[in-house]
Amino acid sequence: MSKTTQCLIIYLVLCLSIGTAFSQGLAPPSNVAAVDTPNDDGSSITIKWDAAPEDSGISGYQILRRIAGSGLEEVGGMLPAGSTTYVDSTIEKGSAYVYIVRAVTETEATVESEETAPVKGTGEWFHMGKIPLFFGMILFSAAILWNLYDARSGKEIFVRRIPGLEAVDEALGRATEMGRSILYVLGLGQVDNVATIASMTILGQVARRTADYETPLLVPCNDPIVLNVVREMVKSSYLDEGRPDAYNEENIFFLTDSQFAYAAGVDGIMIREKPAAIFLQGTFYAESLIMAETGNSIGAIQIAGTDSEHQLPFFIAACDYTLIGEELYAATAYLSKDPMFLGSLKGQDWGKLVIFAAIVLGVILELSGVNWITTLLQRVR
Amino acid sequence: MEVLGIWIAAFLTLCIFSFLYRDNPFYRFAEHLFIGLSVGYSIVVTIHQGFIPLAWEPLSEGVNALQSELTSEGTPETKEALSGLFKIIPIGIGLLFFARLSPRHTWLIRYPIAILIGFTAGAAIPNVLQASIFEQTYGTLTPFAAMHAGSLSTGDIVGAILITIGLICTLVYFFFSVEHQGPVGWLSKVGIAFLMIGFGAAFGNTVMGRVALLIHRVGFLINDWLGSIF
Amino acid sequence: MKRQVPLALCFLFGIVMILTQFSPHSYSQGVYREVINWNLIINPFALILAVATLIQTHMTRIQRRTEHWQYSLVVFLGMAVMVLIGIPLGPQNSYVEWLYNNLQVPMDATMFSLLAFFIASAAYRAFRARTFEATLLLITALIVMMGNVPVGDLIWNSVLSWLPMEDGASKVRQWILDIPNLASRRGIILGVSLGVISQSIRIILGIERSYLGGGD
Amino acid sequence: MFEKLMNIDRRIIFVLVAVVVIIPTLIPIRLPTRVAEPTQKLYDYIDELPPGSTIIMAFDYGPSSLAEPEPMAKAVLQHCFNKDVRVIGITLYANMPTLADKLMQKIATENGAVYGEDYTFLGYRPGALQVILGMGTNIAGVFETDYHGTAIAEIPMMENITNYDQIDLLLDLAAGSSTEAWIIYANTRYNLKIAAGVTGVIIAQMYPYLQTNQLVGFMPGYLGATEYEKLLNAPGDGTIGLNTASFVHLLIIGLVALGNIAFFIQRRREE
Repeated sequence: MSKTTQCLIIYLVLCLSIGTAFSQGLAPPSNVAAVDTPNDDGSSITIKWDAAPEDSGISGYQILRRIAGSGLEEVGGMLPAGSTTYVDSTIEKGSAYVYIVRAVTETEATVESEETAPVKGTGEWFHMGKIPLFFGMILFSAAILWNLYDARSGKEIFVRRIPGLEAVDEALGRATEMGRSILYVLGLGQVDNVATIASMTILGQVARRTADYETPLLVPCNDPIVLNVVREMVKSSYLDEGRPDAYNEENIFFLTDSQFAYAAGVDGIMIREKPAAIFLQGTFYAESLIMAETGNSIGAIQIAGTDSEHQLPFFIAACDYTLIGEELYAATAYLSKDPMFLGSLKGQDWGKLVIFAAIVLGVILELSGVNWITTLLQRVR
Repeated sequence: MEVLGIWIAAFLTLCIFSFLYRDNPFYRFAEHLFIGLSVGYSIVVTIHQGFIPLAWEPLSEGVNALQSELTSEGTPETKEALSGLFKIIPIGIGLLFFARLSPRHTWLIRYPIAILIGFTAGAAIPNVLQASIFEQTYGTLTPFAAMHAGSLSTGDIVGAILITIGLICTLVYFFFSVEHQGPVGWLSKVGIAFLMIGFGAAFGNTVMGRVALLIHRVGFLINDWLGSIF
Repeated sequence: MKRQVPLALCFLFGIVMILTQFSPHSYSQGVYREVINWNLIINPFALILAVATLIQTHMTRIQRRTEHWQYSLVVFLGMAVMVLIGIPLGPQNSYVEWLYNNLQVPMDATMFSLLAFFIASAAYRAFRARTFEATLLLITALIVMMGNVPVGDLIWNSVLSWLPMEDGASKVRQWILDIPNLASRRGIILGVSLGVISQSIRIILGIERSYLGGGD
Repeated sequence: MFEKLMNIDRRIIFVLVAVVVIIPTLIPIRLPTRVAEPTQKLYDYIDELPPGSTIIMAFDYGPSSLAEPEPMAKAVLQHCFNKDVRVIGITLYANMPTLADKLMQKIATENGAVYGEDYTFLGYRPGALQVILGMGTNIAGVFETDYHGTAIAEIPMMENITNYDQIDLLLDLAAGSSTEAWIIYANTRYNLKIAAGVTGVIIAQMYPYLQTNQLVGFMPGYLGATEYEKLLNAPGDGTIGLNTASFVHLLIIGLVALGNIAFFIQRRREE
């Protein structure tokens, strides 16, 4: 082959390839911009460009970058045809980068955009997308603190009627009438458990009434520390009512610390003593329904209360009254008059009110096509 | 060894099932053995998968690195391992848990507990607010945006409205600052109805879960144990 | 020393965890990582508390010769066997695995399978439609139970075949879980979360100190 | 008469339950099942993952509740291995590592998956919150080695993985509140996608998270395992178990109905 022929072939091939590129009207990616990625630690730069028209024949993009004064290098792999952004998280902090977006066709023809202005990655001290969250947090904290302060300064805080609590008198009355005892089960919680504390507060109130009525009060415990606290508590209730003589320490006793054996032990007490009223208040696990079932079978009036969500259905189905979750805390706040409980309860109610308002307002706004509230609540990466 | 294992497992399984007849020494033996073994296993795993990799190894690597650094054989790797020495502070704080064993110094365990509790509380506040309050409220509202756009089927529209009503009424039920009378009383009644349906659903699913546990054990007794005999 | 320092530590770690959630800067993220690391290291030591409490409880039972005190010896036996083999040899050792697979796992699994029996007996003897609420709960439960097992649709399709809906049991179950159940769960989640956040605020600010226990 | 019927020894009911479980275990049957949205969503998500993707599987249950999550784990592992999706196993439960390790090994052997390339088991670290948050910044900072003591850096499939940014999904097999913890801390804080397989007790509380897409999908108990097995066309423990459970369910439904009928008759008489 002569040199001329070779030149001709090379020339033809070149023409052809350039020709294909031009015949498809391959335009360089437009409006290419590189910016420091917002709300990050400064380890990335975001590159954006306009989407090419659908018939452009572009099959993908490549990102090229260079630190001022050095050569071009490719970053990342081939990006799919539809993409319009790329986050380069392989940058070196403090260096300024210049980017080029290169469009690639199926025939491997390429066309490059203009260079962007140099850009550095910088870290932000505050995540701007989290402003609503930040204010939400501050406002809720303020609501809690305000109400705590209010409660501490002796302001009366109203707590609504709680049906399960009102049934206590009914249950005690019945036990007294029948001349039977009352059984109080505190569950398997430890002494620092919120529900156990709540349960002990309710027990304190129950003990005051039993002191008055001279009804025997049985409290089988499964935790030695709880046992000691409960003994002290019941004793002081009897003292407050002026009936220290009616207090019988042996009625508050340690049964066992293992789950099912405890339930079996309580069952035995129920069947032997046939208490007229049974209180199941505190933290319960799977043993809940064993006790509730036996209590039901001896015909006792049963008042349950727990924040163990999984046991609530069984209590509701098998007991006469049930304090559901937060109701137990509200009952404690109401009975103990502890400003900390009362104040938080009120503060949380304010929180619910705000959520309530956000939902009602949000529904109206969304239906009229205004997205203010959802924009506020949406998570920003 | 394997056959022996199956027989022991079957025996212990039956010991525990014997509780169904009534509380008895076999059950109590098995139950207490189980408590002991499982606490023992937790100790073993916590030491081998907790203390050793998280505290002991980085520390001993740090000590070794310090030695080679002092004998001036320091390499970049030993410099990195030296940072393990800083872990002596959290390890020291963790060791304060042993103060539990001495009644006079028990108060010292408050230090590590305070750190763990503060950490948990601090992590909870923003994340729970975002995940459970912001996003759950957001999720209640998004169907209404779709409704405005007209992209929701009748069934979904009814569903979204019911969810909103149910949610609002449930919130009202757990609202304690107002007496539940009049309109508030009505809303809270609807709320309790929704709550009961929710609890009923949990009840039905729990039955499935508990039954599954039994089927699994009976499967073991029949297929693995009796299956190995016949 | 006994109260102020723990309260200060709790406040410090709490505030750092909050602020670092809002600050993506590499310095604050460095602090965040370090705080997590510290807590990862401290946490395993908490096991000492649990073990000490357990040992104390059973020691007391043995010393006082309370009813069934002999079983406390069984607890120690189980623990000693596992610990004496496990700590030197590690949990991957075949003896430890043998004990785990043939003693611990079967007992643990069986213990909870007893509940299937208890649910059945409570179903008969205790779950009563005594009030409107309990009735609603029980009806929902029955529907969900039907929808959960394949036999539910089988019964629906043969008994209620005249209805225009096929596989109704599982469809009704799905609707209950998707709509009313979702609504009430979301209400509970919102309430509980407000409670968690309010408790966390009280803890960090040192208003709630029950974790310090009694004493001065 | 009614008094007597109402007060029958509960052990009679226990015997009934035992019979109803034992007979179908001896003579298994199979009834058709439908697949509901939560499981379908999870299946679709995993099915559409490109080969070479990585998911984390968290075995957050204990031996006490393994009946339900185990068939789910088997089904999803099988699916992943066949789709060439890599699986990293971890657990937040101290009494779980041995079981989880053996389970992964077993399913891997059955499906020809290779340790270190197709799957790995990192084991357990104490402190759920610390582990969840810690892995978000650096997985090797929490798990410097896998369960068997091999350094993470030497495990081929972990080569390009530093934190949750390289993980396509976390599947939490849960018997407690761990799924909520993963959602609140890993999804909210690090945008990690979460899916779950949960025991019966906690099914109902998953639905709010599914609607907000905080959960990609989830398997509800035995039913979920059965559904996933159906989608894979590989009936296993879930399918067998659920069919057996059918009979126990019928018994319990019957007992509730009977108990309540007696209750109403008794109440009417008293009036």
